Amino acid sequence: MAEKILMKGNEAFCEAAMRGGARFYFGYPITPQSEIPEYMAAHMDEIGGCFVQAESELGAVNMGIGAAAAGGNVMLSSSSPGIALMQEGMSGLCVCHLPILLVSVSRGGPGIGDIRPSQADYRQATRGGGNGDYHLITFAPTTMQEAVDLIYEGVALADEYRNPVCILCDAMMGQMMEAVELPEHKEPVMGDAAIRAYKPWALTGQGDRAEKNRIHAMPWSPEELQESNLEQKVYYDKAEKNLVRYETRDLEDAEVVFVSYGTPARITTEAMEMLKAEGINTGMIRPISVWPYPYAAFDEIGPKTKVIISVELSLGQMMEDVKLGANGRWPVKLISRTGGVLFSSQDIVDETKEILKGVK
Amino acid sequence: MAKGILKFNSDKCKGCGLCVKFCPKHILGLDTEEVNALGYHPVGLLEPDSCVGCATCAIMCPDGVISVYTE
Amino acid sequence: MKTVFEYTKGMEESVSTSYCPGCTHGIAHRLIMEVLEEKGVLKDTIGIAPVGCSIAAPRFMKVDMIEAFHGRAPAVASGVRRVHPDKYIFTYQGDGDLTSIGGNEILHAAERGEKFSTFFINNAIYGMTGGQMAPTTLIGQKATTAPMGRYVEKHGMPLKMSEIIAQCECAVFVERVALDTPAHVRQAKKAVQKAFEVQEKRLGFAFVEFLSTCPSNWGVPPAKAPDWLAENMIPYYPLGNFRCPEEVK
Amino acid sequence: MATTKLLIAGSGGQGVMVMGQMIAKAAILEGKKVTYLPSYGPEMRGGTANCSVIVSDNEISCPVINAPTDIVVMNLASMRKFEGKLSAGGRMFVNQSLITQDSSRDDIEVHKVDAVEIAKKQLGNEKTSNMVMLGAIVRMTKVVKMESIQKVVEKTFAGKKAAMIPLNLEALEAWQAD
Repeated sequence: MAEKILMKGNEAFCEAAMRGGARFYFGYPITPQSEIPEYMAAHMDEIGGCFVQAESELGAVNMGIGAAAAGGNVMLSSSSPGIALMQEGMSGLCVCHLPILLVSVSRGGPGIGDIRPSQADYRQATRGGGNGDYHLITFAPTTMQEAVDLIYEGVALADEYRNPVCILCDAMMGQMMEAVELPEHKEPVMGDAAIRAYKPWALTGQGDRAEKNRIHAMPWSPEELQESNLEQKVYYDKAEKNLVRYETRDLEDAEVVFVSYGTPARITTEAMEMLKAEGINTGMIRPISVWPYPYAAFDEIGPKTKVIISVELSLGQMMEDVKLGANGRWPVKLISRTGGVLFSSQDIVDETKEILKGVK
Repeated sequence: MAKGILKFNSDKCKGCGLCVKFCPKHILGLDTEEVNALGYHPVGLLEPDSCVGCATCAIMCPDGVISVYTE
Repeated sequence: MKTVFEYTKGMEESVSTSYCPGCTHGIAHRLIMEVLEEKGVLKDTIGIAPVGCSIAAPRFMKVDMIEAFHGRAPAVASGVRRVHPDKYIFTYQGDGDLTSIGGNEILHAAERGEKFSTFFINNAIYGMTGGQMAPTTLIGQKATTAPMGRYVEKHGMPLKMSEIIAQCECAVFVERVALDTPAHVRQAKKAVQKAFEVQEKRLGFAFVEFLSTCPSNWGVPPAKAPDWLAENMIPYYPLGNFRCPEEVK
Repeated sequence: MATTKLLIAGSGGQGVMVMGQMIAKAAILEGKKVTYLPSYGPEMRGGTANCSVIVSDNEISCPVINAPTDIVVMNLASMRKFEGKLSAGGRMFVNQSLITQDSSRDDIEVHKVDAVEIAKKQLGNEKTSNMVMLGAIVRMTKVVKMESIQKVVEKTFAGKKAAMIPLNLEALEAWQAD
């Protein structure tokens, strides 16, 4: 087993991406993820990769499009308003069927917002923040190790699904330090021969290919665009079949089932222990993939459950998915903070008891 | 003076007349009797014997209609 | 029989371009592809098309290509360049794309001295969207969003992009050419050759501005468009070289 | 020892984050579980700074501290803000050089550390005041072993700053409990 080392989240994200084979990073400074471009600036060269500080997030995402189109494995990152600027490119990557790994370290919003932790970019990440018929495949890790593992895997998943893969983290995950075990370095796809073999669709110059390659941001007719979208839907269907991931805890005897992801799921876990000490049995569904969302997890809820509570650092954005999962079988309530304010485990305990008073 | 020979890929002609305008010998014209696949009157050589093969027409053609050879 | 001129193999032979009759996009396309063909590097070239009329360029040019989002072609090309240090890379952009929505991207590609060539088609108007005012629209020129014509008090003065780019130290080759006469077209080809030479020698960023026609949106017959260009555009946008490194002179 | 939940607070530039990170690194050396969570403001220097460090023999579910077992306050604003959150019976380390007021609680253990004065007079370098405080925390809480912190200090200052190692090691031992 590899050594466990203490790393700051943002830096661990970089290591995971590089070890997963990402060699091209384009970024722009924005708190609370500026350690990512800083780390990449210091270390990408060492492994034969490339870092560019772009003129803006728009520049960064479009450089990403260029490098991905050329067959490189690309990582991008930003935080909320920066991710908002990148949406043009996310939509663009999807119409072009290009892979990219995106790390989204969310802060409070809307607008410029606050630099402290938030999950208010849930819709942006799970509904596709840009225009058009597309999805980002989005995972929301809870521990540093989970983030590292998902990012490492995400580089390859993006290639496999010809689509951006988004790792949705709150600002706490970017800033905190925790011990991680870093995976081994994968052989990167670099150079003409490797790119041509592994990504025959990539732009490398026609070379000895029989036909030129074209990547269309604008298919020429509604029929062509529909065909392009349906081509991508095959991947989305496959993702809904293969990439739904979640964790459940104590669902069988739970009077209350919490649904929570990211760092708030950890705070909720502590609240569950505190509630148990007071004789209240609770369970939890923790979505790991937030698109595709683990609706099926709700079928595992036991007969004793009276209420489901979405615990999130946003004003009920995930609760919409929780309601779809609950499908009218249980009342769905919300415990939330917004704007970068955090709840404590005690807050969750108190508000849960209050909610229980109103539920028969 | 060399004698020029023009070959026209008439179906790509959009009848813009730039070749006609810039031909130093003024020997090109749009064939108003003809309508090509794109729906335009394509260009034609009015006085084949006067062409010197200077290729000015081809250089100004936006659509790659004209090839130029000399005997 | 001796060949004087044959259409470049760098253009798709069987495809008609989507450009209006008399639009000189077709000439600019041909010049770029002709130079690449003469260098024998068509199969080592990656092109980046803009948003606008020439978004369709990948359908006409016979090289690997991608369509970039509006104005972002220089960023996309910067990304492509990082993956392929040895290829020939160019962006082809219109004036709405390059000077307006993509003003930042082009400026910073020039600032970084990106090792690719940008071919900028300035026809003083938005083409594909239907004749709206561009930053390059001339004073007095009518546009669908400037129905009374552009005037200084409201719209300011047209942007001279070559002059701006030439201010960037790492933009080592900057030239403005025109597509209105056979002589100017011949000069334009030389500028394209030099732009690729600069790239080959990794000297820095190369930028060629083509003054080009848009008969449809100018509201002039195709054969009169070159005259309109000569009379209206060249006086405000002077032709000539702004920067050229010793190595390609 | 089960779990130490330590909150260190002060103003930017007092070495608050460094103290927390050093404890976290020392805990890793001992094979313990640890989370370090900084709270940060938009300013580069000045302003308030605090970090939460949890050290445990078991997996740590929640990195956010509800009720700290120990707190370190480097200035008065931090004491006013955080002393109320300390668990009953918990320890509070007070930077006596900047805080002359007494704690308002009588159910906690208070350790006054004249960190700045000791750093200035005994060590001749005011910048080591956070290391004086760090030594005091480690000695009283035993959250990690002193040897582990010493190792972290040696590793942190290795290379160009190696000349700083003896001074910082000395600072760790400088405070004497009353």
